[in-house]
Amino acid sequence: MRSFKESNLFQAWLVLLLATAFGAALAGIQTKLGPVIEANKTRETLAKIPALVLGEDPAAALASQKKSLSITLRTIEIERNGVKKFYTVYDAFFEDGTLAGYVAKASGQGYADKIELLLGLDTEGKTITGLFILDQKETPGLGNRIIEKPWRDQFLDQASATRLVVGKGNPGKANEIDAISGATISSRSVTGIVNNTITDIKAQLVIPPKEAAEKPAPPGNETGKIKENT
Amino acid sequence: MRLFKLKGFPGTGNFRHGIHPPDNKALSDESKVEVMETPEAVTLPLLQHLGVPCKQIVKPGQTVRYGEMIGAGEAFVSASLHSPIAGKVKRVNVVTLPNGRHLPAITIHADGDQIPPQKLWDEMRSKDWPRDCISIYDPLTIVKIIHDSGIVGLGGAAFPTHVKVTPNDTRMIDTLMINGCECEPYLTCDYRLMKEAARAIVAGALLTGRAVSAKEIVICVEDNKPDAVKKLTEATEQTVIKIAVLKTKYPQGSEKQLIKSVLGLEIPLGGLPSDVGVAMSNVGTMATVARGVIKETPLTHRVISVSGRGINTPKNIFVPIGISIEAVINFCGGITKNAARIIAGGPMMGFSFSDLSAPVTKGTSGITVLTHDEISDEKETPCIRCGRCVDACPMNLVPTRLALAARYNNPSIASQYHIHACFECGCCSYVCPAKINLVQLIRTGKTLVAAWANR
Amino acid sequence: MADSPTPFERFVQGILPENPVYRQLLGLCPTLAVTNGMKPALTMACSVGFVLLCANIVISLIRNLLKPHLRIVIFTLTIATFVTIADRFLAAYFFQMSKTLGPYIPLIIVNCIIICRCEVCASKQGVVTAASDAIGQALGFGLALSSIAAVREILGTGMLFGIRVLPDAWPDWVIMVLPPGAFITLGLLLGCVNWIGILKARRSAK
Amino acid sequence: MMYLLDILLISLTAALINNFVLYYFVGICPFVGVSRKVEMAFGMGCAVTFVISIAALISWSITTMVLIPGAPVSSFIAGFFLPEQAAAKIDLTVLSYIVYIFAIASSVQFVEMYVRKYFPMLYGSFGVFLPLITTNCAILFACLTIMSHVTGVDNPADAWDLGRAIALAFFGGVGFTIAIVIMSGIREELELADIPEPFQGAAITLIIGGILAIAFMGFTGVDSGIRDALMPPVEKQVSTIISPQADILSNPSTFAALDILSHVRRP
Amino acid sequence: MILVTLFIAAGTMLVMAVILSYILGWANKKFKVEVDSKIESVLEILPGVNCGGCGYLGCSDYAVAIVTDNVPVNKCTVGGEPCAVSVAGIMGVEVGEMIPIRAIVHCGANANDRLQSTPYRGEKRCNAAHLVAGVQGCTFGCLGFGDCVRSCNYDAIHIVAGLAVVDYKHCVGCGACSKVCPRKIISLKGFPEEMIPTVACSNRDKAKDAKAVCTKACVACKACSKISDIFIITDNLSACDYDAYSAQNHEDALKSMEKCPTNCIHFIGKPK
Amino acid sequence: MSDTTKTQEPMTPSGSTDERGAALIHVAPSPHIKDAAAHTQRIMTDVILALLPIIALSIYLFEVYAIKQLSICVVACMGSEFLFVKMRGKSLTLKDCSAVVTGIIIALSLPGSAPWFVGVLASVVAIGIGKIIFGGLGMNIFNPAMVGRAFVMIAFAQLLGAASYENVTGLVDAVSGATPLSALKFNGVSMETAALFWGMTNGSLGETSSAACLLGGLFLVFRKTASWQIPAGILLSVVLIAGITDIAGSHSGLLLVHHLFGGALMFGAFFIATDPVTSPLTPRGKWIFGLGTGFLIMIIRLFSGYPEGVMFAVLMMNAVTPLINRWTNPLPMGEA
Repeated sequence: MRSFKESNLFQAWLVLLLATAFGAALAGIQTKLGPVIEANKTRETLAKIPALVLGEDPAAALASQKKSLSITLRTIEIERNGVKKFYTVYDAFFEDGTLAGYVAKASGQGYADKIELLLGLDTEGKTITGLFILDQKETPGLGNRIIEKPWRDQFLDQASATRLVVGKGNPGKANEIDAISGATISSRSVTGIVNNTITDIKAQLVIPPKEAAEKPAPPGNETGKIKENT
Repeated sequence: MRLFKLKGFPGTGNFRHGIHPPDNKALSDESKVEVMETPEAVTLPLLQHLGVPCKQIVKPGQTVRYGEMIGAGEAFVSASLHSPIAGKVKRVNVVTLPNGRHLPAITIHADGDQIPPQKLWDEMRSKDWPRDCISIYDPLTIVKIIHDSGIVGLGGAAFPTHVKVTPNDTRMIDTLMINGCECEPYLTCDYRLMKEAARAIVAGALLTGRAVSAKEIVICVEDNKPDAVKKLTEATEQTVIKIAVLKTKYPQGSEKQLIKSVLGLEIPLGGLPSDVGVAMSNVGTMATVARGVIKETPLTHRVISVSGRGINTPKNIFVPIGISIEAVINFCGGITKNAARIIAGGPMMGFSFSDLSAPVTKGTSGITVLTHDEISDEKETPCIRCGRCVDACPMNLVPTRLALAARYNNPSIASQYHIHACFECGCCSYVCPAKINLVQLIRTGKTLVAAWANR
Repeated sequence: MADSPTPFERFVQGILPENPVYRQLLGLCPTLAVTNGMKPALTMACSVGFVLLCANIVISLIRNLLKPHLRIVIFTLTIATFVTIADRFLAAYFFQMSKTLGPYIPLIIVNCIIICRCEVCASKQGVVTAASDAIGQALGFGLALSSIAAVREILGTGMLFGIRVLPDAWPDWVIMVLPPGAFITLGLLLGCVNWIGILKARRSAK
Repeated sequence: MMYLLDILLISLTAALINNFVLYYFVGICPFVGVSRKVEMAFGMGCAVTFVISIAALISWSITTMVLIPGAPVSSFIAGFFLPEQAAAKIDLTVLSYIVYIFAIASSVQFVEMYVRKYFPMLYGSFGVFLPLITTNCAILFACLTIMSHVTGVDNPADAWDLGRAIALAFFGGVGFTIAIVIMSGIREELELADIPEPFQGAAITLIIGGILAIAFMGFTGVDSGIRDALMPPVEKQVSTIISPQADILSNPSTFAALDILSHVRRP
Repeated sequence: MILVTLFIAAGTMLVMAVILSYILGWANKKFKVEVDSKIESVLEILPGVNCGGCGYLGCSDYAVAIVTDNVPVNKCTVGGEPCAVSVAGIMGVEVGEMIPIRAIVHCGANANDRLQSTPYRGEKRCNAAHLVAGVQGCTFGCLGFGDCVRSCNYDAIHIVAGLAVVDYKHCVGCGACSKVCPRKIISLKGFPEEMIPTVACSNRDKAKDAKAVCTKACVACKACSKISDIFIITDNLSACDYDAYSAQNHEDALKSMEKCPTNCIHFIGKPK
Repeated sequence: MSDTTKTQEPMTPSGSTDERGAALIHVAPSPHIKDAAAHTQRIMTDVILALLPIIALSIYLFEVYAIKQLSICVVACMGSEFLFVKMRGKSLTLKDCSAVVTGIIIALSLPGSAPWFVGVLASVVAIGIGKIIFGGLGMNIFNPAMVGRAFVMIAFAQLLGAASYENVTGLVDAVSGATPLSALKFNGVSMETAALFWGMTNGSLGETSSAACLLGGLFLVFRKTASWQIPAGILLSVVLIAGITDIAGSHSGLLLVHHLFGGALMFGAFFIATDPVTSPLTPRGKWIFGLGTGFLIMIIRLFSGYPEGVMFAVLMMNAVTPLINRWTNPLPMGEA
């Protein structure tokens, strides 16, 4: 008995007790808060989707009518240069089940760190309907101006068939995105991500209308409901 | 990078870094050595050399002859002291030497028959110094005579000469170098001596060379003293002595730099010239050795130069050791009105002092009196780390770092940057655009490091 | 050792005389990282306060059971638990803020303030003293954080709590919300605090 | 090749571009506290680099083996109680902080005791820093970064493997060492400087840190630059030469020529 | 599922705790290094200013010396008696008698009293000026550039009219000033009383030489030693035998002070 | 530490000062003579002289903008030096002209179009954070002018552009008026070599003309006011790296010429990197410093988001200068 009292484990009984108790407590807290956090994460993305596929004003109008889009989620898997890549794509449907557009979540290297963005495309995947930067750590005052609306709006209505290029000095020219002064790299990164995403997912993006029609309209009408489509 | 080779020697005649201050030797280099009459009194400090003070062996009231030993150098690194005049010993008092040493001194009042100093000087500059009969002197006898004559290095440091020439089994001497560079500005005593008493120097060099059994004897002179070179060349004809003519550059006369210039050798840090097989001595010392060995007269007189624009008539004079500096200055017409600083030695490494009653010692190579125009009086500004001191330091140190370390009481940085290698030549202070007293700070840094090392 | 201070003294000590940031130079990582705005700064201060309080109380309760070689392990375990709770709570109810603060919330675990208070105070004092010490330190930390954040946010963006306070003509000093601005602001403020201290000491000496 | 480039970029980013100390503000306490002497700073840096690598190894293993949903260990045990699909969803990432710090604290303590016993000389020179390392945010930060690259990725292919994790940790430690050694060099220099009294010590250190951070900002984007240089994007840049007017100096519209420049772009 | 998660979480932590605490416990025994806990507790009591007044490199060095070499516990002049008592408590030894140790400047000459001073251009520091001859005639006395002032951490020594003067209200006897003085005229002495007599001169030259450089120099006239035997003349300089001084011979000392022809006997210390 | 804090007012024994007139014998440590030609003020005047061609050319090119910028920066630098030195209670140091030099270099390294407060802030930061906080001239670790410039470059990145953009004549808008380097880097547009060399391009006031910088720089080098090792090292490593890149990318010399003459390289190499205070002491250290600066300049120019890297490279090398000094601590004669 004495030897047990001297043993290392007995000496550390407090640690064992605390560790077990804390572990269990944390897991308990997680079971309570986990779903809330998950919901937060998805809500952040989903809340943006109407504006991205419809444009800001129609989205606002839709919201004022207390209507919403129903959204399904799927993963597009492609292989480029022998590397597998996955894209999360949200398909947005009107209440009547007609397709409103697609939103793809994409990410890539920016100037400072990863840039994560949402890219809205129309039902045929031919025109960009919206761009939103979810996450970035670009230089404040320079690179982080990519989150500003006027700059992002340059992407609107650009055709997805041709690659976009970054230029300087003549806004309005087709396929040209005006670089933010002093932050050419950030501008280029975003444009590059958009280009790559479109190239990658173009083939698999558009759901044939037939299939789309087959898709059962989601039961609830609230935004934020997801159907997992694995 | 060896740009050229010193003719006939392995060195380049040059060393790295160093400076070119205006030498101002023209003030006194044309004035022949004058002889001062025997003064009324001389004051002889018991420590005029590096090492242990000599022991007083006369009592107050005692009468002494010319050349009588009054202080015995009993320790190995010590030198005896001889009376330069005949007279009566007065009380023993204290004296503060220009280098800051505060020590007891014997005062002798002239009394009785004096040997005229002019006779001593004439003897020195006469042409009949032997060159060929050197071999009659036994090396050990030479060493003993050097020891008994109280001969020390007359270049400034006053290191007892017998220590250098005493045979040492572990360190064989290959080369005896006679230093006639006199790189200090203003000073011309060695120059005059080389010009007027070249024969005595050569005789002394041969004697010393024999004492240390040197294979080679070299007299080193800077190339701004062509007359001295000429005289020495004449005097060394048909002897083994070679003459090396070196670039004029300060501090060419420092032993480490001189050995580097002539032989291309570097003395290891903390070492002595004997570590590379060299013995070095000043030209004045050689003349004294010759006098001591051949004429059997001890070191009682020396040539000093009194120069600078603060002196009315700059001169080179032959004076008894122990004469007060005041008397010397008065002999040279006194100081001018705008004199600002009186220096024992040259302006680069000499010590300034104010007490004119201090005596001329064996190590006093000159008195330089500078005026306000000659000294820099500008206020110190911050160090801008321009690195000029680094480019000037003949020891390849970083003086600014050492000085700042001393100023901010940081002995560890000071020793890390080899403060002990500095020999205080003053090049860094001379070139410093911020007018920082680098040498003084380094000097205090050394005491700091010493205190720190034996905490 | 001197007499143990009363809970109230402990409380007051933490705010200014022993301010964790300005006086003890503890917890500098969050001080620099999250002070580019008032909101994240205050959130951070609250989180630290919560963790500090809880950890101090728990450690104070079990202070007599600690073994020397396992002391630090127990401290960190306790702290990490409360930090996780704070982190999850923020993620659940203040999602944007939790995203902004990023890894700096979990880094509270290694915030020296907390370990230091556990070591110095909680493991030696009673619960009440430990708790009031924690609150005092947390207030001091909050004070320091908000002072730095105020300077940085006003100069860097012309705003305070996200509301424009400077005229529009004010050119934003972007550097103030970037890493260099954090270092320089804290350095200068620290210098100012020291300066005031020196002036005070001089006055009292006279 | 791609993998090597990835490792290279992760290392570069961790060591220089997003330096732990100067960009993420982790490890500030030792950066301010232990940067008086170069030797000490270097010792601290080495100790941190050593511990950070060990911690990364442990935390990566635990994360991928136990914590993440579908991790082998946790789903194996859960498999006894739950259907396979549900078992693969057991998510223990909530435990990550407590597990990491537990692992760091004990490994630091272990290393300290070990070194103290068997390498007293080494302990004398850098062992004194070991206890400090527990509260060095850099270590936990590296673990957290690794976790975020293991769990929070959309593409399973992007999840970091052990090599990347160790690269990040090790070079993060190297970056920390670089920063603290530079700082200590500067502070040694400042021993010989006349710094205003209020700024002596931590304040000046922080301000120097600020200037260093400015200097290190010069590296931002070097990683993407190198990636582009080594793996150039498909588009190719074509250079076009424009000569300004010969008598440009005398021409009042000197910069009209430049106006042309802006209209020339890549095809 | 929730239960299972809870169970696995707790289990993971338990397993980890078991493994790690076992290893740590094992390591704690295996790698135990014996450290004398006394050293640490002594170090805790010492003031920690590392002034070196005790003669050791710093507080920790002194702590090691106390514990391992049985060095007297009363050497810390900064902590004084309370510190010594606490340390003695730990060590279980008797405290030696604590006489407060203070610095004494053995020079009493103001700038005006010094003869033969020469203007000095160079670093305005004692250790620099000391190496230049003739800054002042007396080679023993205070240079007055205040190296001691800069070295003092207690603001206890000041230059007054070119002379270093100790402020006994603040002096703790750490000895920093005596270490930096290039002329070694500051010494540390025990103060058995609040005020003690001292000979404020260090000039060891004969009367004539000393008088030539200073009006306040001790001329070794023996006036003091004739009255009071606490003054002893060696090397042309009178010195106070501080150990012999006590309240009993206070009167004699006062008389000596009045008799001194050059006024170089002073009473120093904390005024009552 | 107590050294600086407790220093009392001048503690001189009376008699050591010169109350009794100047023509008095005094004592002082050796050496007793000093080089009258060596003087801090003269070094600074030399730098100002060497800057004259660049100033002249910038005034010629940018007219009133250059004059405005120069006067703002010089006045602000001197003003803040005055203010901060007063705050520290030290004696004034304006006479050494170092503040003027800092002011001119800041002005020349900023684009002329910069608003007034940019120059003022840069100057205040340069003198305050770059210099006085370290204890004043000679104590600073970083080049004050570069600290000031870096501060405003990052603070007002939007106003100034990440590189220095110039907008003097109004003929080009701010965005498109790119410097030769940024034009090359971001748009693949290059300029004619002669224009680059003589300075008929866009950029900060001082960095446009390599010819003027070379002229002034060589003057400094020949006067030995600036060390030759640093510019040599910088130019050597830039030529090497840019040359290799050029050959590898088959730019037929364009890239090399742009990197040599297109940016602030010459200005930086001769006027900024050679700042004696912030560069190493020994010749060997200076070589390392120069080569390192050149290397970093090219790394930043080629790979980072900034088209110009001189400022960052100099700051970084300033930071490692103490370490370089430590490593290149020369062995004294006899120990080598």
